[in-house]
Amino acid sequence: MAEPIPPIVQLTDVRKAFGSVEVLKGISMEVDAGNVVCIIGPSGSGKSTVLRCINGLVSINSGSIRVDTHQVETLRTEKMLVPLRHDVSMVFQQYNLFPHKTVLENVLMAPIQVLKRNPDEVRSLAESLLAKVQLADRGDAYPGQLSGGQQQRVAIVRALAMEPKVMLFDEVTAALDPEMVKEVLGVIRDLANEGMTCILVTHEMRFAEEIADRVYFTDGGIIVEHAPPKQLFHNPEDPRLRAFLDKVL
Amino acid sequence: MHKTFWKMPLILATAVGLAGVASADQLDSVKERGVLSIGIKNDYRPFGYLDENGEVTGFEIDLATYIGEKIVGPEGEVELVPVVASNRIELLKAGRIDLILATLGVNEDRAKVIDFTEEFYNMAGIVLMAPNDTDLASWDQVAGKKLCGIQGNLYNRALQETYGAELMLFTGTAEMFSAYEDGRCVAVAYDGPMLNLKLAEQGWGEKNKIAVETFDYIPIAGGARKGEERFLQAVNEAIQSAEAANLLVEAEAKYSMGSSAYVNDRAEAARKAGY
Amino acid sequence: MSRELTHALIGFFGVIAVLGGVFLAAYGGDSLDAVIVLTNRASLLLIGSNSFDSVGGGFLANIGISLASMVVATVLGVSLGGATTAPNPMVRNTAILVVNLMRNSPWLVVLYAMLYLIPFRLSIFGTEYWVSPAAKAVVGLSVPVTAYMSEVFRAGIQSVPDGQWESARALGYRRGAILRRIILPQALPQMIPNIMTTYAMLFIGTSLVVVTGTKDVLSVAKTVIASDGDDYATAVYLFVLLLFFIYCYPIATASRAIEQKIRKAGLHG
Amino acid sequence: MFGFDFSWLGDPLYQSWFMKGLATTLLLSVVAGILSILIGIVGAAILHFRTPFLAPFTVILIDLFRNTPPLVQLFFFYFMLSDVGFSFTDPLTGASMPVFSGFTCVVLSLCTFNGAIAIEIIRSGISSVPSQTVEGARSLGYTRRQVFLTMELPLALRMTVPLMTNNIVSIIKTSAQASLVAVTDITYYATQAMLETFLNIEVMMVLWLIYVAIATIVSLGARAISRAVRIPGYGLVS
Repeated sequence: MAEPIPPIVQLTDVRKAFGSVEVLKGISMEVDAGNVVCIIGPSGSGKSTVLRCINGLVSINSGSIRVDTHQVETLRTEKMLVPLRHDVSMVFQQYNLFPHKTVLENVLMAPIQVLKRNPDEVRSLAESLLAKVQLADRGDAYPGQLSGGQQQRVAIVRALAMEPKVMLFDEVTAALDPEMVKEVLGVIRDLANEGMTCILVTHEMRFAEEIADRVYFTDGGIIVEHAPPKQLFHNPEDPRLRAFLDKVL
Repeated sequence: MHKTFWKMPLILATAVGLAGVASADQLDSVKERGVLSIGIKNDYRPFGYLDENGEVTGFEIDLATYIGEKIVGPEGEVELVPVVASNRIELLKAGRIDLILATLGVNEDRAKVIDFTEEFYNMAGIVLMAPNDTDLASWDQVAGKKLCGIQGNLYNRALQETYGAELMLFTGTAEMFSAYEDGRCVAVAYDGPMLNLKLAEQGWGEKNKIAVETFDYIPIAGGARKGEERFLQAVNEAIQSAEAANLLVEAEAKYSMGSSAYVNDRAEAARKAGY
Repeated sequence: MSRELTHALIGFFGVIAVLGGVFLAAYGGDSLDAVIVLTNRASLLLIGSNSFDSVGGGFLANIGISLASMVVATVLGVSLGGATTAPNPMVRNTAILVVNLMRNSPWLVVLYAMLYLIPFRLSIFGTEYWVSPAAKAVVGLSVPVTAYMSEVFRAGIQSVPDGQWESARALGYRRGAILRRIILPQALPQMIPNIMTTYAMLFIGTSLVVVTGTKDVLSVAKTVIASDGDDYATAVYLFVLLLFFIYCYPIATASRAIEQKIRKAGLHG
Repeated sequence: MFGFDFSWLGDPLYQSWFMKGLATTLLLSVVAGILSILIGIVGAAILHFRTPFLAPFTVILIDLFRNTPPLVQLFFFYFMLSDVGFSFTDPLTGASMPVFSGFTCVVLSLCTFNGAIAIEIIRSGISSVPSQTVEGARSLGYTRRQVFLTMELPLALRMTVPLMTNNIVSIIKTSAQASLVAVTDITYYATQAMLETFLNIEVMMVLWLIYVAIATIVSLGARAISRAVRIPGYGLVS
């Protein structure tokens, strides 16, 4: 029998407080390489904070986080975090594109300036990625000239251009008009099918059910229940999860 | 970014730490630089003022130019720095100027902080200029009266404490005369020569007079930094040489200051002393 | 012609008309004499020398001092403004304290204090420097203006949404690079009107350097009044008011126009 | 300490000078501060109602006084106003006296410069009152005047407390120019003390500290006022 491959992301008893407010009260979680994991739960339950801890945007108070070979809680300075940021990319609810740079510049900047990659190589990568999300012709546009759905697709491309091992998606469709949600989810679906490890915080329950290998439900800073989607959505055990699903489905 | 911020005070501190007023002998350093900086007045007829062309001229300016040439030579430069009563001693102490020739009256308090050169003029100290119909006739009558004057004048304290006058003190003579003309004070209490000259101006002599003469004559001298013996001696020699050459006698005539026995006597004495 | 421009021109010529009216009221039939005096002294007041072929001070000195102070205040203000947003609480609180101290200092007293605090002759690393009154005036004016500039920068930096910081950090940028490459390019256009207003205020403040013994326009004005007689003082002061107005008004007006443009763009974008 | 000499602070003469000067400075600031707020209200009302003749004149005066130095304005008022007729004849002595004392001229110069700024501050406060509030009041039958007095002005005054504080602090700081026209404020006495003691740096440091202390106290006080009058859900104009 083959040695089991360790999960690519592993959180063990992670705790985080902002001032006197404890947001994460001992979160443990495992994500295998190539898997898609969705985190659902009521707002304020700490879902987004979990993502921010994984890529070191938020430092944790105790516990441990390992991503591939990086032990995140030991990375104390921005400089030490750079290799982690290479391997873990994030897409935000508000897109957060840089408004003063064109679409193409948004995509090229970080690989060239942070990762010191060869500009020509990055450019051809960026162009092929933009083509994949049907934005090949908008490279010279400014973010302000694009629709929300287009901006979010650019943001995904910008994250992908870092050639990460793990992608984090933080409610990426929450700020979009309904007709644009589909085009963004389509891009994520393609990514998942290609075998990219993805962790999503989302309110799109049907999408989570369709795409996820495992779904985590958080409430009040702890993980209340986690299971494969069929079981979690159709056979919820915890009453809190049942109440939540009654409300959103 | 905050890192740069922390470096700033450090750099400043280093700069200030390494800084200091140079302590070499003043005469040598003046000669070496070839520049003598003299603090003069440029709003004080007839000692130092601007002529029609905007050039500074006057009794002390002639003397300053003479002294300068004696010390730094004809190739050297005499830098005339306009000063007022309230900043001249500070400028000298801080090294901005080497010598004060700005109607500096000799007194004990000042002698504690600077060295006086040879005295070269005897000025009617404070006099009172008032309108022709004034009731003021003696210094004893100024108690409680508003008098215009200049900040840093030698007699301000005596006027306030001995005679009980209420002083309105300005930094410049232009403001002082303006305030008086506007009726903000009943009289001007200031140095005699200047007020006499003001009365010679058109429009002033008809309406105003010297209501009270001075209670004190005051010798005028130059001022140098304390303890610069060689520099002081060089300046003193230059002053006496100027007196011997009748420079100041001629200047008195040139600037319509009358002819004073004091200046003539000093010229005689200087010639006798072999200058 | 746009409405704003019309208003600006009405203000500009209106003020000049008011000053002219005061001039005529003060001099009446002697107005021509006063104009002649002003014409004779114009070069002295403007550039501090009797002919236009050399420069010694006057209004030009005010411009020079204001520009130099602005450069100093901008450089220090950026550092200090950055420090007031620093993550380290000790750095941040110290910076905020310093800004408040500098902001609450009266300009005139700071100028006096600099006059005496800074020696006239400095020797740094063995080289001797003369510190001119103008240099002291620059340092003195830079103190309060640095505080204002640091506030302008802090406000500008804070006007950029937090998401920009977060996404830049997620892409692996470090604090300095984020400020330089992401935040400042977006914040600077927002800051321009405030920077211009601060400069106009600084320029108005240069009138105070008269106490430092610099050959600024007000010192020259006083000397001219002392030489030409008190009768022409009104004319000289009106002329000085006019000079300041002509220089500051376009800056103030332009800064307001730019601010409105940015606000409109913000509403539509 | 560092070769500084602060022994003069013990001299009762200098102490009394500083106290007298401080009183004058505070009086100047209070009078000019209150007047500048009143000017701000009246000026903003004139501009708000587009009063014929007065409104364009106010605009021109704001442009003039905001864009010229208060110090030059002060010199102008102090030395010139009597030349253009602002003087009266003292019935007792028969002498011609300026209408405005030095103190008044300083207040005047502070009121023109900082009053012009106060008008703009209150105006910006009025313009940030939501149009729905005004429409709501108008639809209830309030006249424009009533809307101004009961809605726009009170809201504007509350929202602009921080800006108005800056303006008052600016008045306190600018009042130091009083010393240049022989008004015996704290800077004037400090200059006198400096000329007597020859301790320029020490005197200036004490003076600087006193101003910073006054300004800081006023800022803190205003922050408390601002908190007290703050309307929940309403922002501040900055």
